[in-house]
Amino acid sequence: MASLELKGVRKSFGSTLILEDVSLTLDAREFVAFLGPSGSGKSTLLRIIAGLETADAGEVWLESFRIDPLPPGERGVAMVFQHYALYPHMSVRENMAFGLRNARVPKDEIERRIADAARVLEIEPLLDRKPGEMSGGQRQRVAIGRALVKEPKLFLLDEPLSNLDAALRLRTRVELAQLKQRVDAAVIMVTHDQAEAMTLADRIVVINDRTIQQVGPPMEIYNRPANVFVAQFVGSPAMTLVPAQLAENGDYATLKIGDGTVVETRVPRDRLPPSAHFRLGLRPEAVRVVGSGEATSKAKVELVERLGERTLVYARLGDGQPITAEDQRDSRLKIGDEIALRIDGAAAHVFDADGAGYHRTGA
Amino acid sequence: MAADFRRGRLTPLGWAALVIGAALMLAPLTWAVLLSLKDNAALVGHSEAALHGPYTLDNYVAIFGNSLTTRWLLNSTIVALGQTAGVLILASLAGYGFARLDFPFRRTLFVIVLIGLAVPSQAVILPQHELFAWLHLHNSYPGLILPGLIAPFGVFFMTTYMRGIPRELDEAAMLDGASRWTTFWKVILPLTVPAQSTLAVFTFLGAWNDYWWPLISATRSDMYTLTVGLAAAQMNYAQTSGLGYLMAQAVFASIPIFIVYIIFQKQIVRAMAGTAV
Amino acid sequence: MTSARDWRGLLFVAPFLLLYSVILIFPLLRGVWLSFNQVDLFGDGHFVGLGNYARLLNDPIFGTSLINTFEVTLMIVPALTIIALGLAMALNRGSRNAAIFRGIFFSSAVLSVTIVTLIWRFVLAPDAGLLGELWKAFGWQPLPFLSDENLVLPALAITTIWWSVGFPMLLFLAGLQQIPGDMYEAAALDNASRWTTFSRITLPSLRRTVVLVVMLQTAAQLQLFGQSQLLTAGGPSGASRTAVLFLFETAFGRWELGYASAAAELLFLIILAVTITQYWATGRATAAQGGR
Amino acid sequence: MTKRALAALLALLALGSCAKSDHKTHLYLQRFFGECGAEYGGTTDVAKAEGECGIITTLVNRFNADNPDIRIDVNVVAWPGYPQLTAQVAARDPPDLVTMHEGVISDYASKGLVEPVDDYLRTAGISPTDFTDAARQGVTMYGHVYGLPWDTHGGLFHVNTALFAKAGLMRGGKPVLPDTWDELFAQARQFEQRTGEPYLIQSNVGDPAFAARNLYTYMMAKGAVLFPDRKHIRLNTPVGVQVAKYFRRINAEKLGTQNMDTPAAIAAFVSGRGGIYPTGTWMIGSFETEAETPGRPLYKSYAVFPYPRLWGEHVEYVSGHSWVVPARERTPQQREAIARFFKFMAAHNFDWTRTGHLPAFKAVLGEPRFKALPHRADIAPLATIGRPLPSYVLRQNAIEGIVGEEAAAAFTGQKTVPQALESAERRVNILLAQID
Repeated sequence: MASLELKGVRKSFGSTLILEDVSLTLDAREFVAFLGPSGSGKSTLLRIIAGLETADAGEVWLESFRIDPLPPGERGVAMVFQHYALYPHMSVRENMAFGLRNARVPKDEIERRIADAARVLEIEPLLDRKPGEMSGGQRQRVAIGRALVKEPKLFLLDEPLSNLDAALRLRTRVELAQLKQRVDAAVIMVTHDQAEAMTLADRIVVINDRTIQQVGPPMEIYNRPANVFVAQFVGSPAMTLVPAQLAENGDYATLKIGDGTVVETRVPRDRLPPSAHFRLGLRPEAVRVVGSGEATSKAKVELVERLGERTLVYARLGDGQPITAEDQRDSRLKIGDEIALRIDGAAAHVFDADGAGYHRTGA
Repeated sequence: MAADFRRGRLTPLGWAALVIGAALMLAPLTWAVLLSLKDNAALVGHSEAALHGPYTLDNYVAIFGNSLTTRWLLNSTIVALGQTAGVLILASLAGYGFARLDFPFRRTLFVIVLIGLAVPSQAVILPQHELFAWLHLHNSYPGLILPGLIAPFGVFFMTTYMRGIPRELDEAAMLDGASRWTTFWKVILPLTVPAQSTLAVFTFLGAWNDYWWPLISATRSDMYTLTVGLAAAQMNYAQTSGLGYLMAQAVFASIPIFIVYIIFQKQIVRAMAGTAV
Repeated sequence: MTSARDWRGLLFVAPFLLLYSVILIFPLLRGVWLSFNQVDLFGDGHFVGLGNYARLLNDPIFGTSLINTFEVTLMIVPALTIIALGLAMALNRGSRNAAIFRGIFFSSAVLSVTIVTLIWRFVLAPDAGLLGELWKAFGWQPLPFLSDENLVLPALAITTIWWSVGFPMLLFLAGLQQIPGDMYEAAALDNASRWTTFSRITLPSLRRTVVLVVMLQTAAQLQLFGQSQLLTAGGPSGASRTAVLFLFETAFGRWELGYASAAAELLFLIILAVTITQYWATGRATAAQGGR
Repeated sequence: MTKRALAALLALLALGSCAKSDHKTHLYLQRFFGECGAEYGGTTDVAKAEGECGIITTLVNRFNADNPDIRIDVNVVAWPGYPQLTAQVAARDPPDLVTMHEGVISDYASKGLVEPVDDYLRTAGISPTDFTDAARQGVTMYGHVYGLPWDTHGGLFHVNTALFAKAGLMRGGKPVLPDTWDELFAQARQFEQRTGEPYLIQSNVGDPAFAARNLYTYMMAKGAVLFPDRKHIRLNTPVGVQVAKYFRRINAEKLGTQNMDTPAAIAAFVSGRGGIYPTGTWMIGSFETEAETPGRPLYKSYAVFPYPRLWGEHVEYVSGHSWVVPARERTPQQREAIARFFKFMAAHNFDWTRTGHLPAFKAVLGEPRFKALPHRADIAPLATIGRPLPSYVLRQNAIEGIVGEEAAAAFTGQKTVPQALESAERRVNILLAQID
């Protein structure tokens, strides 16, 4: 059974269009991340689902009920706000009980649910404290707890990790992953951090420029970006895009880039539109620093980024085209070095003039 | 109140000036207390007699013996409390409406309220008097309280304050299934306590010290507030029981508000800090 | 729908707006209408257009009362602002003594105008007053504060300053508390003198508070009434009759409701104009400084 | 917390609004004469009370005690109480009985704001022919009687005879008062030189009645018509200018006290710091008490006379207090109670004359106990030389305020004499022109 279904949702503020004809279906118990830069409309979409904004057109269905005419409290959704939005004058216990009391849940039931949630989230000692007396991480967990006790059909998380420091963020990421296992509900998380989305989500919905760019499991988004935007937004560092000419006929597209390097891709040639001008998409792992024997191209090092498990090399090809390559972890390169690169055509992506992406078959 | 010593120490000259200033502040009050402790006859033509004994509490005894002063005190208290409660309620409701809800003509209505900030009382007091006569509200507590409830400043103040409360809280409450009223009552209102206390202090002191409206509305001595009652007493001074008694009345009438002031001094100062935002 | 754009929002503002229209807007409009009529408190009047206003402009008593009002406002507001600022700066510290002094300087503000005038009558009166007794103790002739046309307005001003120094002082204290301490630390590191610190840091930071205090006090003092009515009854010979006292006498002593209403409207316009001018002038000055 | 406070507040409100739940007929009496509940609030012994405030307070107490079915609630207002009464009438909530100066009655009567009291008088068995002539004239207008007259009062010279003796101004145990303006100045200078104290004690501050009384009285003496018609006053005449100049001279030559308001002037006289205090009949009782108290500066040193004739005819501006009944709906019980109050007050007119005021009833003038009161023989002429202001001129109280303010300015030198009189005339005429 489908969990959430969006049908042709459209929203504008005044004359500014925010969302254009968004449709989406979530599976039961699915964890979906809305990923996009700020201003992309992803938060607005979340708020439409929550009922905090009204769509100008379109429908929102949750488990076979149309919920867009309902007020937020009756939709069966719970939300964890970016700044947690805990009621400062209420204790943790009262914060969690507030929504249940409004829903007229019996007292002992409220007690039970709070106790359960507190145990799961390990916030039992905090129950009688006020939000002002807690750390950011504790507040975060209380906010999750407040959503949890409502036993909603859908969890909405608005940038849940953005207010935490790096260490806490990793830990909370783990907790969110565990939460997903425990709850019998779908989860939507809004984030602008692609790593978060990749780690946690079953599927990622990449949103930009008023509309959904691509929907798919993390690796599919990574491996088969639907367009230039997705290709560059997902993955770190961003994919290098190099202008290229379609070189020769064959089953697979072979492209020639500015410094004369010819790259044989595994993208079926017949899928490409009839044009000679494309862009070649190369992730760093597709460009390796090699000995001169294996090299396909030459480049000059501009910056070396040592990440420990691998080394990223930012360089320029002969014609001045910037490119990002990967070297072994113990790379000894330094700025100004002349290096040999090997471009792995099998891992290359092709984008047409409109930005649409084409990928190797299979994999 | 943490970083207080940021401007260095006060020079001895500064302290001296402060002490003199404080003496100037206190001298009239002390003088009034001394006069109130003297026998009326001893003061006739010789008020300097107040500077030395013998002192007596007779004037205070007389106030309790037979006088409307206590009644006026009660009236002032009722009016001041009533106005304070009313302003808090009305201003909070309206502030929430203007800060958070969207309804037809909201901006226009808010501007109309802001215009009220500039209307001085005397521009409306004569027609108000006429109106209250028509409503048969003079010489009544509602008649004394109602005009004070028109506090555009209160509405403006609460609106500004509530706008400063994160909207996420309202949204969280909406998702928690709270009605507009529950959101207002259980979530937003408790967060405005600092603003409420500021507004309460202003309103209470304003109501307590209001003079013109009670002067023309409360025309029966059992409905006088302290301000009006004491005004009648001092303008009758030539024919009244005497200087000492008059001062005893004034001192007696000031004691409750001084007590309130001493108890709430910290809150008042803090409340003022809240206003200067 | 879930969006709040509906009539229910009106329910929250309705109680206030209802009272507001009945008790303020209606009387305001009614007052404007009355001011165009020659009408006494008990009779039906007749429309005279701008007649009342023309009469007011030619009424030397009203003119004098306006001049008195401006004079006393000019005596009070600058002095009050400077004294309050000085007190606030001296008392902006955490010591117990400072707290006691703050309490003393605010204490008079809780008194009602009748008590203030009652007390001050017996401070100022040459025959039974504290000042009179002091003067006599030094062998001087007591100054007739309440009966000399040149002393009576200063007497009202002194009484008013004594009465109302508390509120502005607290406002300034609140403003001072909001100046970040590091600004003073930076100034101290730069070896700034006390005066430089005051004129370059304290005063600019308090700009908004100063404007607020001056505007509030000006509007309040232009409406000065109780002190003048109770302490001097506007005398001697109208030398301390303020505009509001004129209005009161006209309405309730002479029954001239229409004429009094015209005076009220004129005063309303004057206060509005003064307030707006102050706001506009300070706003421009701030903009010129590139401030907030 | 909040709820409990609210509940308490509501309870208080309820308490306040249903305070009167006995079965008495309530009358609401509003008066000036001051508040002295502390001293006299509990007593009904009229004979022992002193001063206006004491006597009126005990009289009302006595009435309440004598009439258990009636309860008079008293509202004391600041003198003269007319702004307040106006506010009450405008609020359609006036009292049942009000003290009013006779000159003011016509303001309210002309608008039907006070009732004719003919019926009450008839019920009380009082005939207008019982009133003295001055009193009857003061309360009769438009063919009706509009109030129960209560006294006739006017200005008197209260004299400190001890100082007069020191100044050599006593002849045959009586103080010598001047016959002409020149004598006035000569005696004043002599007084000042010999005693070191001022001749006149004056309340020129906050007391417009003082200056107005002086101006009116000595203009009337020269036959000046103050009000030629109901729309005009005439002050800026040679006579008016001359009177004002004389008073200006008193101040310029420092023959009188300066900068005193009424309380200060009273205190000065009581303390023996001046020869003559020209003020009203109402102070006789209080000063007599001082004169009878050993050890006081005024002990056995007090005498009182009408304003002396200084030129022209010996006349004096007088007024009177009366009780009026503002128009409003009343129950028959209340009407009856008002009649009983009138009867009571008429019967006790003598007690009121102990304040120094002259009685409003002819019969009292002839009573031995009245004649036995101190100084009454000396002030009796006031009854014949007294001249009220014409009742066809409205707003006499506001007019007195304006005239007094301007006259005081002329007397003290704040304005030149013609300036002040011209200004007073213009202001009064504008005021009168506004009345329909």
